[in-house]
Amino acid sequence: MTREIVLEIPARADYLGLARQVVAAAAAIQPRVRDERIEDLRIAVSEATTNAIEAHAHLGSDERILIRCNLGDDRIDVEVLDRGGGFDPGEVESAPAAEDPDRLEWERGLGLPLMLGLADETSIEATDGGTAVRLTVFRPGPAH
Amino acid sequence: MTREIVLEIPARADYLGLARQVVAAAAAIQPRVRDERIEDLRIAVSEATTNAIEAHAHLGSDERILIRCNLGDDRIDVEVLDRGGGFDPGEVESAPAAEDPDRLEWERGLGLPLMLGLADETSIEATDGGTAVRLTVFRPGPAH
Amino acid sequence: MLFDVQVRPHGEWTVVSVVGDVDLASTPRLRSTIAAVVRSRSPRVVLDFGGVDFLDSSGLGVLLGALRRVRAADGVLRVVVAAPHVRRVFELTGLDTIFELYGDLEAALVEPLQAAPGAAPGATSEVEAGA
Amino acid sequence: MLFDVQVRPHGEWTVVSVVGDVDLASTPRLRSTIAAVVRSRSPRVVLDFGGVDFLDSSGLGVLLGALRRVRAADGVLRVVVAAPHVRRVFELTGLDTIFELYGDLEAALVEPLQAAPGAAPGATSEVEAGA
Ligand SMILES: Nc1ncnc2c1ncn2[C@@H]1O[C@H](COP(=O)(O)OP(=O)(O)O)[C@@H](O)[C@H]1O
Ligand SMILES: Nc1ncnc2c1ncn2[C@@H]1O[C@H](COP(=O)(O)OP(=O)(O)O)[C@@H](O)[C@H]1O
Repeated sequence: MTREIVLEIPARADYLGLARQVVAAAAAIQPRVRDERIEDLRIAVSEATTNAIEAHAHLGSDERILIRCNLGDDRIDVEVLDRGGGFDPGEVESAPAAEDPDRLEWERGLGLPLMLGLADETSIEATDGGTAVRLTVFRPGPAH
Repeated sequence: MTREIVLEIPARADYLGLARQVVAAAAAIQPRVRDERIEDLRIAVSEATTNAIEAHAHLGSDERILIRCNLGDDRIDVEVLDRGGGFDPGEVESAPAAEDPDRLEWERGLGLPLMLGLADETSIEATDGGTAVRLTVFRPGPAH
Repeated sequence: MLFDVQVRPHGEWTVVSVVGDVDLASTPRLRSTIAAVVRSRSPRVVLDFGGVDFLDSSGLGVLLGALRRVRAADGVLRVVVAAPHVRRVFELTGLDTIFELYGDLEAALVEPLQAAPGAAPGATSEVEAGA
Repeated sequence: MLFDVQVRPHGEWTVVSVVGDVDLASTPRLRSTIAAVVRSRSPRVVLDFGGVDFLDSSGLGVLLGALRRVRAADGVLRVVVAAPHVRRVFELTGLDTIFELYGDLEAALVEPLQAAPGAAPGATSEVEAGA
């Protein structure tokens, strides 16, 4: 029996809180996932959803954002799918290092580093038709 | 811009809490909806989802349940869609009255009366291919 | 989802305390706990739903079954309900007239037992002795 | 979703208290509140995120902008962070080395001002006077 939860929300910032609640509630259905890891996933998914919302706003698109949560035996995968214009993750300029005096000029560009830091695995597939970000958190068990 | 939220969950009782959380969180995005009405909607949707889960279990179906929340300006509509065997709402036997000594023999049949009592409007469309229950709560405003 | 049920004796009563959401996911455990209590202990039971934030029709069904078992054992069942939306579910189904509902555990435990139907006032202690 | 921001003076400090979730939905309000504080009041600001349960990269962006404004006004910005997962967001982005983070409001208000970079120990009061 599949244990997938799918959520579709309007591409608007006021739905971010809902997306976070769903991810946290979905992850809590699985025992064995520690609260801190649910917290990590919640933040990472919120970042991915924020980017999706901004990508739609950029195109003036009315379409909704899709969030799929897959509760596996040893992992939780969350996919955030948008129909924005896509981007090249390799081309994203990163902010100056924290010690750099210019650091304060950069208010953006922290979302992707956060996702990478919070999730156990992050994969990004972007095309002109949209972007799929997959965030994975492993459940602790004999193998971890 | 559409303000529809769609949730798809496995047809299993452990996902009921998630469905309730989504409905409550969705309704809270709209201001002007009083907490008691959100509570009413939360219970009504949980009842409809319970019936949907049981209908799938009855058929041994693996398919998921769809819950659509529509946040209108003056109303919130929640539709619960299943692919169970359907039923005839007019044919459902109702429990004996509370004063009837046989009342205690009836442990079931309270879901539909609850939905009808809690939602401002309830509509049920059932076919052999499944059932759609639509529950509406009006938002207070000049017209209400 | 949060759900827990605890059983403890309190004088002549057995208190069954429930915390969390009572729905299709949790009613199997609630049903079997209550059945075990009625089988093995005093049929004077207080179901404390003071910590319950959600109760649906499947929970009401369990309560009806519990009342049937308790009555069959000549016992008493009292139900503690705190949240207004939990009480509302009893009211909308007319079950507030069937169950003895209390606002808190204290009230449920101190209220004297009612006379049996038809018994004269003052017969209470006799009924108690006969239970 | 819960979000609220309140501004109040406290001695030489202005305390900006935030409650709720800081994300793309709430940062516009947070940004303009902070900008108004820096423009019109003392550039000694404590941002109290003790009541914040969620902070994302857009919130960090607002904080970076706030620090820039406060520094341009020769002021001081302190940030109170309580929840471990909120602190974690600072650490993962390296921003815990840029911001003066405190565990509670009390600590942020009592800590003496630091000497300006390069100033000799003991120069603190001079720096304060010049601010
Ligand atoms: N889903 C997406 N669709 C299109 N572009 C994206 C998406 N996600 C990220 N990007 C691009 O990558 C950049 C960096 O993203 P991020 O690190 O989250 O920081 P920020 O969103 O604050 O700019 C964004 O500015 C955007 O140009
Ligand atoms: N979505 C549905 N699909 C099929 N049958 C349904 C559905 N909803 C309700 N029913 C039928 O109506 C009956 C009464 O439902 P309800 O009042 O909720 O009580 P209960 O579920 O406790 O029996 C159910 O037993 C079932 O036979």
